Amino acid sequence: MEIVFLTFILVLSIFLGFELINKVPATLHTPLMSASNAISGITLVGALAIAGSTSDPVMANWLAVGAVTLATINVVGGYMVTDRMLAMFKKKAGK
Amino acid sequence: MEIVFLTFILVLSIFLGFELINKVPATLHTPLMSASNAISGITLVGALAIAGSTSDPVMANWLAVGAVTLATINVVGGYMVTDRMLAMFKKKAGK
Amino acid sequence: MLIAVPREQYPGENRVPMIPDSVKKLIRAGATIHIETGMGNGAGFSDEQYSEVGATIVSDRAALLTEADLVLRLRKPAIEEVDLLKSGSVHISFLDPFNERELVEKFQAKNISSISMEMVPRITRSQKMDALSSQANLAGYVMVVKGTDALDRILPMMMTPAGTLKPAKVFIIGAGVAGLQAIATAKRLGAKVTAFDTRAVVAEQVQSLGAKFLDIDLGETGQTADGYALALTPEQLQIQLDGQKAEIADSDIVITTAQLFGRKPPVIVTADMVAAMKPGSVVVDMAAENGGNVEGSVAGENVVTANGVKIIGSGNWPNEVPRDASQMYSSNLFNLVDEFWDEEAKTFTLDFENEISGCVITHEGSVVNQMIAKHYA
Amino acid sequence: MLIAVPREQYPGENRVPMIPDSVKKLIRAGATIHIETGMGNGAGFSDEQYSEVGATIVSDRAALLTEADLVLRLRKPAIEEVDLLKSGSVHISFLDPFNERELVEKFQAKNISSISMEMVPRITRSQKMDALSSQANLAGYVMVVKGTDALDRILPMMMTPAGTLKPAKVFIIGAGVAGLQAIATAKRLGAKVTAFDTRAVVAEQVQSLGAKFLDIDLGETGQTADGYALALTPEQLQIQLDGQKAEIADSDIVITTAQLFGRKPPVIVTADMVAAMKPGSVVVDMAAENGGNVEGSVAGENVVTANGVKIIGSGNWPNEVPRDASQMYSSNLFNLVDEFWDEEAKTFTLDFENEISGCVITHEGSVVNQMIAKHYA
Amino acid sequence: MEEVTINALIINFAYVVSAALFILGLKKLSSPATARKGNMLSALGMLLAVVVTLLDQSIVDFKWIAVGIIIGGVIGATVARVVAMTVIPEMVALFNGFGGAASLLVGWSAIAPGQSSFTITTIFLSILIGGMTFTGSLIAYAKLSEKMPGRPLLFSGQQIVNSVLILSIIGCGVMFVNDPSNVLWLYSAIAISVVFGVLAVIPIGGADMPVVISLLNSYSGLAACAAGFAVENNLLIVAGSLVGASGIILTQIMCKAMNRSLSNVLFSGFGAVKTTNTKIEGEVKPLTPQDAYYILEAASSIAIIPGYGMAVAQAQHVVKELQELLEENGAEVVFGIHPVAGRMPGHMNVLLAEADVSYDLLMEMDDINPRMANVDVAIVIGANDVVNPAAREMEGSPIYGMPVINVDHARTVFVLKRSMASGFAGIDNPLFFKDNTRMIFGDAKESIGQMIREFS
Amino acid sequence: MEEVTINALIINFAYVVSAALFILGLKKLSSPATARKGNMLSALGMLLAVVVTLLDQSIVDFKWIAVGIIIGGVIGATVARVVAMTVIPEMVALFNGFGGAASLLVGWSAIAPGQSSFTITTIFLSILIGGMTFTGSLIAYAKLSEKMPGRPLLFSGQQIVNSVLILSIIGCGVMFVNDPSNVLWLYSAIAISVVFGVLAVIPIGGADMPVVISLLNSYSGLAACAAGFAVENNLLIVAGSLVGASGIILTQIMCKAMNRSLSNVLFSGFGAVKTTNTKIEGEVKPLTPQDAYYILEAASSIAIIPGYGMAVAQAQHVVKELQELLEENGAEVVFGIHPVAGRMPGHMNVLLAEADVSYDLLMEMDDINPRMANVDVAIVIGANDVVNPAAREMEGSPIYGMPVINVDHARTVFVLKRSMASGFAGIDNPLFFKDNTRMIFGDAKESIGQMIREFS
Ligand SMILES: NC(=O)c1ccc[n+]([C@@H]2O[C@H](COP(=O)([O-])OP(=O)(O)OC[C@H]3O[C@@H](n4cnc5c(N)ncnc54)[C@H](OP(=O)(O)O)[C@@H]3O)[C@@H](O)[C@H]2O)c1
Ligand SMILES: NC(=O)c1ccc[n+]([C@@H]2O[C@H](COP(=O)([O-])OP(=O)(O)OC[C@H]3O[C@@H](n4cnc5c(N)ncnc54)[C@H](OP(=O)(O)O)[C@@H]3O)[C@@H](O)[C@H]2O)c1
Ligand SMILES: NC(=O)c1ccc[n+]([C@@H]2O[C@H](COP(=O)([O-])OP(=O)(O)OC[C@H]3O[C@@H](n4cnc5c(N)ncnc54)[C@H](O)[C@@H]3O)[C@@H](O)[C@H]2O)c1
Ligand SMILES: NC(=O)c1ccc[n+]([C@@H]2O[C@H](COP(=O)([O-])OP(=O)(O)OC[C@H]3O[C@@H](n4cnc5c(N)ncnc54)[C@H](O)[C@@H]3O)[C@@H](O)[C@H]2O)c1
Repeated sequence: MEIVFLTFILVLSIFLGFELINKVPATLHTPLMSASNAISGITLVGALAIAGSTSDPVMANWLAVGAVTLATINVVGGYMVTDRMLAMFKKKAGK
Repeated sequence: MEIVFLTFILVLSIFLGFELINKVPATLHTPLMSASNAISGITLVGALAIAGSTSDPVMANWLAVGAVTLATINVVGGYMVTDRMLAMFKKKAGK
Repeated sequence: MLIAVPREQYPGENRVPMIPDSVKKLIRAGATIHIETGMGNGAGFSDEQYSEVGATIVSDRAALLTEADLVLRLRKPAIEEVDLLKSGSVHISFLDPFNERELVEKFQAKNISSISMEMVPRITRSQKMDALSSQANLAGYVMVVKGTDALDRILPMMMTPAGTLKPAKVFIIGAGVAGLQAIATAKRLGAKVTAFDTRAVVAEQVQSLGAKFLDIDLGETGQTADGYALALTPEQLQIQLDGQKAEIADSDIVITTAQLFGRKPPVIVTADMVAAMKPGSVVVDMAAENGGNVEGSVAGENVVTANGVKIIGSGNWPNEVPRDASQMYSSNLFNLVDEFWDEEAKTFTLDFENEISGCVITHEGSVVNQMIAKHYA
Repeated sequence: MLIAVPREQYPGENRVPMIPDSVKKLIRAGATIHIETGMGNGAGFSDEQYSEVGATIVSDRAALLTEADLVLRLRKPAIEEVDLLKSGSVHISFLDPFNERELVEKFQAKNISSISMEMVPRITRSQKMDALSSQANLAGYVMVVKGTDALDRILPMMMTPAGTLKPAKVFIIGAGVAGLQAIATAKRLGAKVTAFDTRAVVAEQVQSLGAKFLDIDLGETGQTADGYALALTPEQLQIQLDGQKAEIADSDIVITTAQLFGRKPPVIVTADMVAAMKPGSVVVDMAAENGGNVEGSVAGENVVTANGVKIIGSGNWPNEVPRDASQMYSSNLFNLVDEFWDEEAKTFTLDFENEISGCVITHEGSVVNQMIAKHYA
Repeated sequence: MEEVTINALIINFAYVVSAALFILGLKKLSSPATARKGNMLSALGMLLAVVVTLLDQSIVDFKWIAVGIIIGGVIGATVARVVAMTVIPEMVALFNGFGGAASLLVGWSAIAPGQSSFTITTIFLSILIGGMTFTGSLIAYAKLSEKMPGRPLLFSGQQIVNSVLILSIIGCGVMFVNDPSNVLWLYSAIAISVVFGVLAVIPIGGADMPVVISLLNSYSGLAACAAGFAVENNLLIVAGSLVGASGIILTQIMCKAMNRSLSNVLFSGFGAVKTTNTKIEGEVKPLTPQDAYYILEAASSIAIIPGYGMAVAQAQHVVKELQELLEENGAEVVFGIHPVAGRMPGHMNVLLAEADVSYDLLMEMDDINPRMANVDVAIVIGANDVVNPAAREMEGSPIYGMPVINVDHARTVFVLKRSMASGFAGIDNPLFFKDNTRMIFGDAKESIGQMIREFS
Repeated sequence: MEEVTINALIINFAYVVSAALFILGLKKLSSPATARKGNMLSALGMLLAVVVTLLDQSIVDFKWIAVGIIIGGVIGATVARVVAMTVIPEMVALFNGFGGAASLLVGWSAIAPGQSSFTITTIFLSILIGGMTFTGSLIAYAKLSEKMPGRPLLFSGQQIVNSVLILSIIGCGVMFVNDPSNVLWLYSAIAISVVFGVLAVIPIGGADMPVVISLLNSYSGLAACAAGFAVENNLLIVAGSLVGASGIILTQIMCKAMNRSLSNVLFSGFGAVKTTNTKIEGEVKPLTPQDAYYILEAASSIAIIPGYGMAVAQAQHVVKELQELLEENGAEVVFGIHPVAGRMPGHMNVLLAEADVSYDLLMEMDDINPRMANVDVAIVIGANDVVNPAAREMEGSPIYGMPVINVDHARTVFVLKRSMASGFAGIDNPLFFKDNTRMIFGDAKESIGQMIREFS
């Protein structure tokens, strides 16, 4: 049955994704892109999960650790860069 | 685990609901209301489901059949009324 | 009912009391119209145009007047002519009753119902008969045209390859009907317009035309029910004069439209103010004919002061656009007659229930207008 | 370098070639300026204002001219006065070289570099010296003011309690600099404006001012590099006349600004067209002074036709706003002098590399301007 | 549905599809152009859901189901077809009530021995919400269809009673969850919820019913959602929560449109006061520029009647822009100029000329009045006296007999002004209270500016 | 996760929360005002997710994880902090690539004997998409950072090669699903996906990279989603599909902004032609009125330079409205009037006076030029010759030496005109090609109208 739920979730989130990003100012395109890119670093969670529960420790570990590393770069870097961009944007809009 | 999925689904659909109805013209308030009211007639499905799979046939049947009847009124009536409303609206917008 | 329209006799008057169009309407309403030969010429209407719509052209002025049940004209009649009128007949025109006591008493004596266009009450419903407004309105426009023509500069701003010409400054004192129209016209021509009026209520109206309202705090100033200004106390007047000085000295054109209903207009631009103006600049005094707002203005003339300022007092402003002025006055008259027209009897019958009857001065041998009566008493 | 500015002598001319402001600039640039007594009066500038900025006031006109290295003036000089000028000196003013052959040859003989303001080439860069444009521009404005003043109606539409006054119809022929400004001014006053020009390119410009362009298909019509119109063929002119008839008969004011550079202006409003107009309406003929666009217009006068149409030909339009006209002409002159001013030597030195030198007519004893030379040949 | 039959899989994926259809439907419903299509889509979704669900049924109960569906379908269809447009709100209320009742019954019938306390809770919720939605909607229906006084019914101690009810509901809930077998708790829960529904709605004024219905609608959504949890049916959850969420939003929007807060509407005391207020004022119907836009967008013939207020607001330029936008949108626009509009003769002409409005669009009073009946929307911009029907209707009025522009003869009238203040003549204006009049309060320039921004 | 540990429950509800945070984050990110907050929120969601996931780990691998996290964290943080603002697009590309790689690895490591073919499929997908996202992003990075020629790299038969690749991918997929134990298929799948990523991106021009990145970003989302299915983790699915969906939308929006269709961008042939085109034109940068609005909104000092085009478009009224809106928005607005702007002396004055623009706002050329350097945005409305820098810069030019308004000294220049056509003087205008110039093509009135409508 899970798969049914999962599809439900998939469908719903896709719709939601569409709705959310309906009209964004061009000024926000890049930040938005890099932010959602950071989100896509969610694989990190997957990686972590795997790194724990897998049938073939040695092999999987290496893969998983690699995954964790890369994903972390993606996540950390992504969020920070985004924040930097938005920071300057704020300043401008601020005044 | 199901309950987790269900909550996911719940949360997502709530967000979606909000996003969808964000700004509607007053002209559409009533149609929209009655349309979504019709949707809420979805209990019909529940009723049908029950009416089939239940431990206490006699009792449940009566309830279920009642449910089915009422829900159907809600669904059929709801959609048709909505359509009538929108029909006249269309006419005006049409020209 | 015989309605007579004599030819205007005031020298230089080109406006006419009735244009063919209104005559037609009256005839359709069931009146008989006699007009004096050449009555319409001033405004460019030929006798033919009138006879075409059904009026009878009469060359004998005396006869015309004596037979008439109702006489329509623009300016007040010569006293002698009142004698010609039928007793019980009606006479409608400007009368200036505040200053024409003798004339009014003549009407009274002759038992003629005389109606003064000046006295049409200023209620929303009666605006269509309000000749003061309709003529003042045109006056406002004409004064600006005259001023513009006389000025040695152009009104609008122009940024050109040969340098920038600053917009001319126009200052308008008195923002009544005439004043507002003057503001609008000057604005249209691109001038920088400032205006002042003692009635604080008009500040908003001035701004609604995109002009600046000069703020001078005069304290308590009033206006009549009809919206006419009350006279200022000497102190207030002084405050006003001081307040305007700078603005006037700085202006290229000053236009004064300040009037006090039934009173001599106040002097609001003094000789020293004029002296302080730039050579070549212009002052237009609307009230020049009856006293004048401007010291040194001469009724009916344009004078140039020692320091080269032109003061225009030609007066009778609407007369500069006789065609439109006549059309408006004529429909004012028609609307007034129509207001009291008795459909059945096809006669003009005064109804003293109707507030508009406030414009009747004499009736059945007595002065029925309270304001005037009081004024004489 | 001594620059002399004599007083204008043309009767009724109030414009002056130099205003104190420009004099100041020239002096700052290192020139010595002599002006004739009262030179600035016409436009309201006193001798004091000039001396304040450093000019020397000279009462002896002859002396003034004989000493001058450079003479600045508005209108073409009297021939006799050319004799007074130094050989090798420079003379800048309007010259009308096409028609003033004698005068030009005089300059040539006296070996004077004469510059004609009419001949300033019409390139974007030179517009700041383009006196034809700057004066034509003011003329456009003045003509409308004159027309408005003469009309027996008001221009704007007014819906009033005393009926609706339709907007006046204004038809402007020739949408050059003057024409366009006339359109703009009439529009400002609220008139319904239609315009026509032989150069199809201006249709867009007319519309860009919110006016209507009258479409008459004349087939091929040209314009010079400077944007001046070429003369029409007789057939084309006929087509134009027929095309305009209806519009003119229907108009309250007709303004003609049609010119042909260096040629007699075409007659584009014929007597029968005028006869077809309403009594009280007005025709303004910009070109009245040099031939006229309108049949029956008299240079420098306002005539009233049999059917009561006023034809205004007073001419010298910018002279009606001498202050602004002088300011513009004066800065045109300044910009021209400045263009050829030699910073180091502090002298006015012609540079024939510079295309603007196209305005030089005679130089070192010969007619250097090709167009003129051809015209004489 | 413990073990996964292939059948169940199909059904569930079908559910996913119909959920998607509902979503799309709602999305389209929120724009006038696509609304009708949207309704179709979601109806389609519903059909799909029902059909596949039926696949799952054993023939035994099938006939009963058929009976139910047929009865319900016929009733619903006939009612929906026959009712007059005017009574549609009542109808919606009624349908909504049935929906609630259905959830109640579903929840009820879902009870089975040995369910997890979570399931029981959801069952209880679906019953509870279903019940109060049911009666609440019925009351709303009654009030709207004047089967019952529209004014708020208040009795002293109402608050107390309500609180007591709520407490006892919770009580029952707890008990029921602990011991589902004991039907007493069930029945009393049902009873209370039903009563609560009634009490919750009677104190609310008829004018506020639309809001209430929308709220109840959202509840019935939640009820369905709860039922979904009870019978572990995803579609119910999705659809239910969609309706629940959107219903709430919609309610808020509606409150905003009548500038009320939701609590205002719900909390009897206040609700009551408020409604009587509006009564006193007569029926002044305010409108937001945004909503005005939607009406304008649909209008084909529009008359603009400017007055002194346009001058004060210096709105002539935006008015001109509005006119152009309306024309681009295919509407025919004219200006009706009253001779005394403004404060000087030709006041409006000066301004409109400045804004370059073509003279040909300006109509005199006598020309525009005859065609007023065919005008979809008459936009009165800062005019008051010159459009005051009192001049025709009220013998006594100081302006009685003065010809005015009869905007009230137009299908709809927008009046743009800052307040209910009177104009130059200082007299009240019955126009503002007419049925077809909508007041757009605020500075005319602002208001029009906002309308313009809706075009895009 | 077959049997439900209470631990797992907690984790999963935490996931629900962080999903909600992601959603809120994205929502806020789409409005300038709240964007930063949004980013924080979604970061918070991420943190939460990571933390709770870690709760689930046995201490054994924990150190490895720690290692990975620390390394990754440090790298990410430093890179993010040090890089110059200008290279941010590259960075995003790079990070995105890593994300893709991560999904690849996750999928890979998720392989385990006895998985349902559905799971295998999802695994395969996550590997595939992850791989091509990885290399694709790297190429994009290389192109942007000019580590590699920005121009489209084309070789004959590219299409064929690509099709072959796609087919073989499918092939591998099928084989792999049938027999997951056989790692050959796995490796070849990885290989191909990596290659495909490269080939897909190299034929696209550097100018189009942003679009490509956004697309790849959406892919990496899908990869994560697939991985989610593989490891049966809802959060991955939710977050992944959110990113996937929003990424697609974003990509489309971006294409619209550069008015291209997505296929234009992707399909090498066309992509190539297009990019070279723009090269030839020099760097003309078009801008939509909508985007112009966002720049204007942030500007504090604005100069409007009208020309003949404003007259032709009769845009004076909208210009006036724009000025007012900008002032309301706190900006200082002046008009720079060139003496020969238009077609008659004072042409601009006539129009601006008609629109009632206060005289005090009109500045002469000589007054405005000195302050031009402090102007945030100079809006050139249908002017051309009078703002032509050639008058200063190009000895040869016919207008050389004529004083012009030096709009090019302003920080940003908007030029509103219908085309690249020249003005009255008939000469080209280098202004249009300057770095700080943006061309807003279309009738001036239209364009400004659209900007105005963005204010609301
Ligand atoms: N035309 C003439 O020659 C002349 C001369 C003198 C007097 N009058 C008289 O003036 C009146 C003209 O009638 P009318 O309808 O044009 O004007 P009105 O009756 O005076 O009504 C004007 C309305 O505009 C509203 N308003 C004012 N400022 C506004 C703003 N910024 N935005 C939106 N609305 C605004 C006011 O209501 P809020 O305050 O609620 O906004 C007011 O009710 C007649 O009574 C006429 O007799 C005319
Ligand atoms: N002021 C005077 O007295 C006078 C007299 C005669 C000549 N001139 C000459 O006219 C020129 C004036 O310079 P300028 O910059 O004002 O005008 P310009 O150089 O002629 O440029 C006008 C520009 O406006 C654009 N345009 C036209 N219609 C438009 C519309 N509807 N919407 C948007 N843009 C539009 C045109 O480009 P698109 O076609 O691409 O839209 C054109 O490039 C100078 O060369 C001057 O010498 C001036
Ligand atoms: N029916 C109506 O509603 C109606 C019709 C016409 C006019 N009105 C109103 O009546 C008012 C007066 O009309 P009017 O123009 O015939 O008045 P008016 O001609 O008598 O006076 C002209 C203006 O001069 C002003 N004034 C007087 N003394 C002044 C001073 N010392 N300094 C400056 N200004 C001075 C007055 O306030 C008035 O505004 C106007 O506001 C007009 O709107 C109303
Ligand atoms: N440097 C520049 O770019 C510059 C400077 C000034 C003027 N110009 C252009 O030069 C052009 C002519 O300027 P101008 O006003 O001095 O010209 P002008 O005074 O010689 O003529 C006035 C107008 O009359 C028109 N005309 C001639 N014959 C006509 C006929 N039969 N019927 C109707 N119209 C007729 C001409 O086309 C011209 O438009 C204008 O378009 C102006 O824009 C350019």
